[in-house]
Amino acid sequence: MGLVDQVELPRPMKFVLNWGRRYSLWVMNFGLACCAIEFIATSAARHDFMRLGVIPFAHGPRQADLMVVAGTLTDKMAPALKRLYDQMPEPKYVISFGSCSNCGGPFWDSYSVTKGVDQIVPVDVYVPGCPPRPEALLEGIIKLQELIRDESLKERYAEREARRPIVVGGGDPHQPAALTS
Amino acid sequence: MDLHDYYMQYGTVLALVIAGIVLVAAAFGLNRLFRPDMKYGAKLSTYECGLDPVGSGWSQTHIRYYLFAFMFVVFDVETLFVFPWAVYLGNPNNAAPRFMLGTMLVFLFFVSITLPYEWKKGVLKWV
Amino acid sequence: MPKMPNFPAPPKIGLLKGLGVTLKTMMTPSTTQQYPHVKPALPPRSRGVIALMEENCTVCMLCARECPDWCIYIDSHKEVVPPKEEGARARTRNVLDRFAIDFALCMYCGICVEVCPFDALFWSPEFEYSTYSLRQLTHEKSSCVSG
Amino acid sequence: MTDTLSERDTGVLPGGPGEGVIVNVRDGGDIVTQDMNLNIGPQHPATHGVLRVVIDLDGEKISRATPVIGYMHRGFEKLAEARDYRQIIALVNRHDWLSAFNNELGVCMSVETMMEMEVPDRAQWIRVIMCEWNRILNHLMFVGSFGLELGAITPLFFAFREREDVQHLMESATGGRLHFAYNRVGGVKEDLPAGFLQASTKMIKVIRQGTTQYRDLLFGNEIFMARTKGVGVLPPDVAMEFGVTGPTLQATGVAEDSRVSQPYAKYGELDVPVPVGTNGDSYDRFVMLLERIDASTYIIDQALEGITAGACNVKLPKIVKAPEGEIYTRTEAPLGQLGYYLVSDGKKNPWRLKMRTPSFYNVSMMSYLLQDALLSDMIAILGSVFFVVGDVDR
Amino acid sequence: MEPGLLDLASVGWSIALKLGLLVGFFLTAPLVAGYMEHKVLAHQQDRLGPMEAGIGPIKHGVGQLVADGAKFIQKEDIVPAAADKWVFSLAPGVALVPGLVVMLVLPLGPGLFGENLNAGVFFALAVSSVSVLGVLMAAWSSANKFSLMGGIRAAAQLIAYELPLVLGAAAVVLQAGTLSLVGIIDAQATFRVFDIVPMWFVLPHAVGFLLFFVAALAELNRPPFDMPIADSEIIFGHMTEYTGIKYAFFMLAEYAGMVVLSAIATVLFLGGWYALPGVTVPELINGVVGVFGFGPYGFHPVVTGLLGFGVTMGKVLALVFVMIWFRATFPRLREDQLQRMSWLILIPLGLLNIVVIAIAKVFG
Repeated sequence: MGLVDQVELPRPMKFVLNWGRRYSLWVMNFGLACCAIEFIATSAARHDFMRLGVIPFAHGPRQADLMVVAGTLTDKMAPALKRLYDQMPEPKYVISFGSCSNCGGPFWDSYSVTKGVDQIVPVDVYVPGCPPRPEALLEGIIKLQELIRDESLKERYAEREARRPIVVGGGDPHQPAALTS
Repeated sequence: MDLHDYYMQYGTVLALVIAGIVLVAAAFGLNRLFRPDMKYGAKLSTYECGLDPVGSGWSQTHIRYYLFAFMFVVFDVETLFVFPWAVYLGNPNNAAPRFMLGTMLVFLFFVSITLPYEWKKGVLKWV
Repeated sequence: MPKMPNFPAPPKIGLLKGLGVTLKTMMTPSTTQQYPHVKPALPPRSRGVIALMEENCTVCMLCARECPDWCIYIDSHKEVVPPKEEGARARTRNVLDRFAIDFALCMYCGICVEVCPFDALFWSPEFEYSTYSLRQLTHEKSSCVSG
Repeated sequence: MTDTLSERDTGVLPGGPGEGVIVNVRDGGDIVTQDMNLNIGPQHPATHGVLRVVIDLDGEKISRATPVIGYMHRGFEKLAEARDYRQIIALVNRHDWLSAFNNELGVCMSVETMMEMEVPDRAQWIRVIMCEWNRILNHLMFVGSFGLELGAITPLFFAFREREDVQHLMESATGGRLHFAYNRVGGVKEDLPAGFLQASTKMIKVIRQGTTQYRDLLFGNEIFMARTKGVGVLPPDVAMEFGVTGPTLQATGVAEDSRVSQPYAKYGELDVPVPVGTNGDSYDRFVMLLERIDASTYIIDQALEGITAGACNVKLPKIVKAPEGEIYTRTEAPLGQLGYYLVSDGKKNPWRLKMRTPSFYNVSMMSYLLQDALLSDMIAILGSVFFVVGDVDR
Repeated sequence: MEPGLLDLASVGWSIALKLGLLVGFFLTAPLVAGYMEHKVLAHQQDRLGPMEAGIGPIKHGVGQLVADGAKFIQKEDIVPAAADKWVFSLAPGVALVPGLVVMLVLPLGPGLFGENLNAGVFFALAVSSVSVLGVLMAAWSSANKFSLMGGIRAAAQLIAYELPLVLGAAAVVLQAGTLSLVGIIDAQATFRVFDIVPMWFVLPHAVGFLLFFVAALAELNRPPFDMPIADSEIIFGHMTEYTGIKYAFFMLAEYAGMVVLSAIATVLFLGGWYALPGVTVPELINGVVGVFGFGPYGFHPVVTGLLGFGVTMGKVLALVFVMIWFRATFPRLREDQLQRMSWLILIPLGLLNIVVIAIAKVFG
C-alpha cells in the first residue's frame, strides 16, 4: 500500500507530484473509428499535442496514463477496452473523444454499439464533436490538466473505490481475474 | 602499475556497482512510498491486444537463427585473440612485427573462409 | 490546358536524400499552431456549435423531427395574444420554454439548421465546450444562444 | 511439457469471444516446436484501428493468418433503413471515414438516378473537385501511416501537414473537416464560397511540393525498398478473384477504374489517368498512392478550368421519396470500387441499402497474402493493402 | 601540465566524490539526450515538441523529462500474474547498472575520468553489452508473447552487432597500441597521417567508425535497427509489460546507452577532449589570441578539465544528434536483413579493416 491513497500529502509535495502527472500524460491511442483520424491529426505537425506533455509513445496500456477513446465502441470491442483500461497502472485518466464514445452518437439506435464508453470505464473529460476538431481535443486535454493540477489523489481513489461496481468475470474485485493459460 | 593500484581500480568498479544497486533500490523504495496499489479486474492479466491471452507466453518456437549463434561464438572467440595481438603489434619493443602480422593473416584467412563456406551451405538465411 | 505532372524517378542515394529532407525541415520554422495561445482562424461555415436565435423560433419542431439523432429537446406552451385591434380575434402563439441540444449525441450534420424555415438555428464556429460531466453537454437555451 | 503438447495437438484453445484457436505442433527432426498463437489486434498500433488478425507463428514466420472482423460493426445497413434520404447522407459518410465525400456521392447518385433527376452542371463539377480532394486526403493518410508502420515516423507528420491544409480548404466549403455532409440529392448543399477555386489552385501546388518531399524521404530509401519490394506479391488474377479494386488492384497491373470504365459526374469529359504497377508488391501499392495523388491534382486542375457557373442544386419536394425499384450505383472511392445497392419501396426511407465496400474485399485476401510471410512483412502488407476498418465491418 | 590547487589527475578523487559525480552525470546526461531527442525529432518533423512543461520561467519543455520522472515515481507497479516475479523485477536493474558502471572508464576531460583502467576498451565494450542481459531477462520473464518475440529479436541482434562493434574497436586498439581509453586519446593527439597532417582516428579508420556506429545503433535498439522494440509490430518488445519506475529504468538505460556509446566512439575515433587534432582548448584559445598579440594565458587545471568536458560533450551530443536524425528519417530494417548485412558486409569489412590497418602499421 502506498502513501498517496492513504494520507493527504503536504501541499508542496502534492504540487510537485501533480505537476509531474499533469505534464507527463503518456497517451494510449484507443483509435476506434473516425475520431481516431482527428486524434492523429492532433498529434501531427499542425497541432502537436506533445507541446502539452501528451506523449504518444505508449503503444500498450502498461505505460499509459491517459486513454483517449476516440470513436465508436461496439459491444464486441467493449470487453477489450475494459481489459485494456484495467491493465493501465494507476493513476490513470480517460478522455472520451467524440459523440460515439460520449453516448453512441449517430449510432444511438444501433444494435451493436455501446452507448457511451462511460458505461464501462470512468471518464474524466468529455469532448463533444463528431468528430471534434483537433483544437477541441487540445482544449479537453487542458481541461484535464487543470483537473490534475487541483486534484487530491486520496480523494480520487476514495471516489474510484466507490465507483467500481463493474467487474469483468465476477469474483472479488481486488483479486486478479482467473487467467487462461 | 602495481598490484595495489590494480585492486584500487577494480575496487572503484565494485563500489560503483554497489552505488548503482543502491540507486535502483532507492528509486524502487521511493516508488513504493508514492504509488497507489489497486489490483483489480484484469489488471494483472497478460497484455495481448486486449483479448484473453491464448496459450502461455512461453511457447517453444523454432529459433531459426541458432546457427548464427554458433557462428557468433566462434567469431567472438576469434576477435578475443585479436586484442592482445593488436596491443602488442605496434609496440616499440616488438622484435618481430612482420612475423606477428603474418601469423595473424593466416589465422584471419582461415577464420574468414568459413563465411563463403556457410554462404554456400545456405546457413546465412533467416527463414 | 493543364498538364499531368510527371512522375519523377526515385532519388538515387535515397538514404542521404532522406537525411537531407529532415535536416532541411529542421532548419525551417515549423507549422505548429500553439493552440491555447493562438486561436485557430475558422472558416465561417465551420460546424462548431449550433446556436439559436430565439426570436426567430416558432416552435415548429421541424428540427427536432428531422434530427437523425433526436438530440434536440423542445418544450413550449401556447399563449394567447390579445388582439391588436378592438374586436379582432385573439391569436395564439407558441412560446419556447426549453430548447436544448444534447451535444454529446449530436452528429453535427447540420440538418436541423438546414430545415429550419425561419433561420432560427445557425452554426457558430465555437468548439471549446468539453466538460467533466456528460450532463453538462446538454446545452440549454441560455447556453445555446450565442453570437 | 510433452504431455500437454500432445494434448493440444488437435485441441482447440479458447480464443476471443466465439473463436476457437487450433494449436499446431511441428516435429522438425528431434526438435518439437509449437506454433505460437498470437492475436494482432483488436488494439494494436499496426491494424489501423480494430482489425484483429489471429496468426500462428512458427518462429517469426506466419504459418496461418486469419483476419477476424466485426469489432467495428455498427449496423450501417440496418440503420439506413430507419433514416430518410437526407439523414442517410450524414450516416454513410461515416463508414469509410477517410472518404466521406465519395460515400455521400454514391447514395445521392443512386437516389437521383431512381428519381430521374437532372443534376445541374455546376454541382457535378463541384462533386468532381471535392471527390478528388477527398481522394487526396485519403491517400495522404495512408502514405503517412505506411511509413509509420515501417518505422519511419516523419512521413506521417508531413502528410498530416498537407492533410490539415486540404481539410481547411474543404471545411471552408462544406463546414466539416472529416464528415462533409455536402452532397444533397440533386446537387450540393450550397455553392462554393468565394475564393475557393483560387485556393484550390494554390493547394495543388502545395500538394505537389508535399509529394515530392515524401518521394525524397521514402522512395529511394534503400531500407524502404528492402522492406517493401517483393513483399506481399499479389498476382492480378488472384486479386480479381478476391474482388480487390482500387489502388491495390492497380498495383498488380490491371488498369481498372470506375471513373474511366463507367464515368459518372463529369469524369467522362475529363482525362482521368489510371496509374498501374508492375509487380503487385507492397512497394507498387505505395507507389500507386502517390501516383494517384498526382492524377487527382491533374483532374482537379482540369475541373477548375471546366467548371461552369449556374445553380448547384435543384428544388426538392418536401419529402424525398425514391420511386419503387432497385438500383446499383458504383463509384470509384479512394480505396476502390464502392457500390450501393438501393432497394426502395417508394417510401421516404430505403427498404434495403446494401453496401459493397472496397475495404472488405481487400481484407478478405489477407489470409492469402500473409501466408508464409514474416511478422515484420505482415506490417508492410497490412499497411499497403488499403483498408479502413469501418469500411470492412460497416 | 601546470600543478594547480587541486590537481585532479595526480591527487585522485576520493571514491565518494567520484561516485557522486558519476551518479550525477549518469542521471543528467540521459535527460539531456532525451530532451534533445524530443526537440530534434519534433523540429525535423515540422512541429515543436514539448513546450508547456517548464522549470520555473524557462519554458520550451525543458521540464518534460523531469515531469516524466515525477510521474513514473508515482505510478502503480504491476507485475503480471503470469510473470516470473523475481526475474521480472530484477531485469530493469540489470539493464540500467551497466550503463552507470561503464561511465567509470569514460575519459570526459583531461584528468576527468573515474579510473584509467589499462583494459579500458575491453571493459567498456564488455560491460555495455551486459545490459542486453537485462533485456533478455525482461523479455522472458514477462510471459508475454510480444515480449518473447522482442527477446528473440534482441538476442539475434546481439549476435549481429557485437562482432562489428568489437572489430571496429580492435582496429583502433591496433593503431594506438593500447587498450586504455586515455591512452587512445593521447595516441590520437600525436597521430599524424603520413607523418605530417595531425588527424583523429576517424579518417584512417573511417570504415571502423562506420562499423562501430552502425553496431552501436543496433546495440541500442535505435532506428533503423529498433526491431526488438518495434512498436508497430510487437508493441514494445521486452518493455510491453513494464509500468512506472521499472519502465522508466529501461528508458533511462536506453538514453544512458546512447550517451555511453557515443562517448566511447568519441574517445576511439573523434579525439576525445581535443578541440582540434592534437590541440586542446587552452592551446586553441592561446593560439587564437596569440594572433592578436595577447597571451599566452595559463589555465587552471579545473578550468582545463571543464573545457575538455565541454568539448567531449559537444562531440557526444553531435553523435546523439545523428542517432536521432536517423530515427526521424529511416524506416526499420527486418531482422534477417540486419543479419545478412552484418554477416555479409560488416564482418568481412571489419576483418579486412584490421588486416589493412595492421599492414599499414607494420610497413607504413
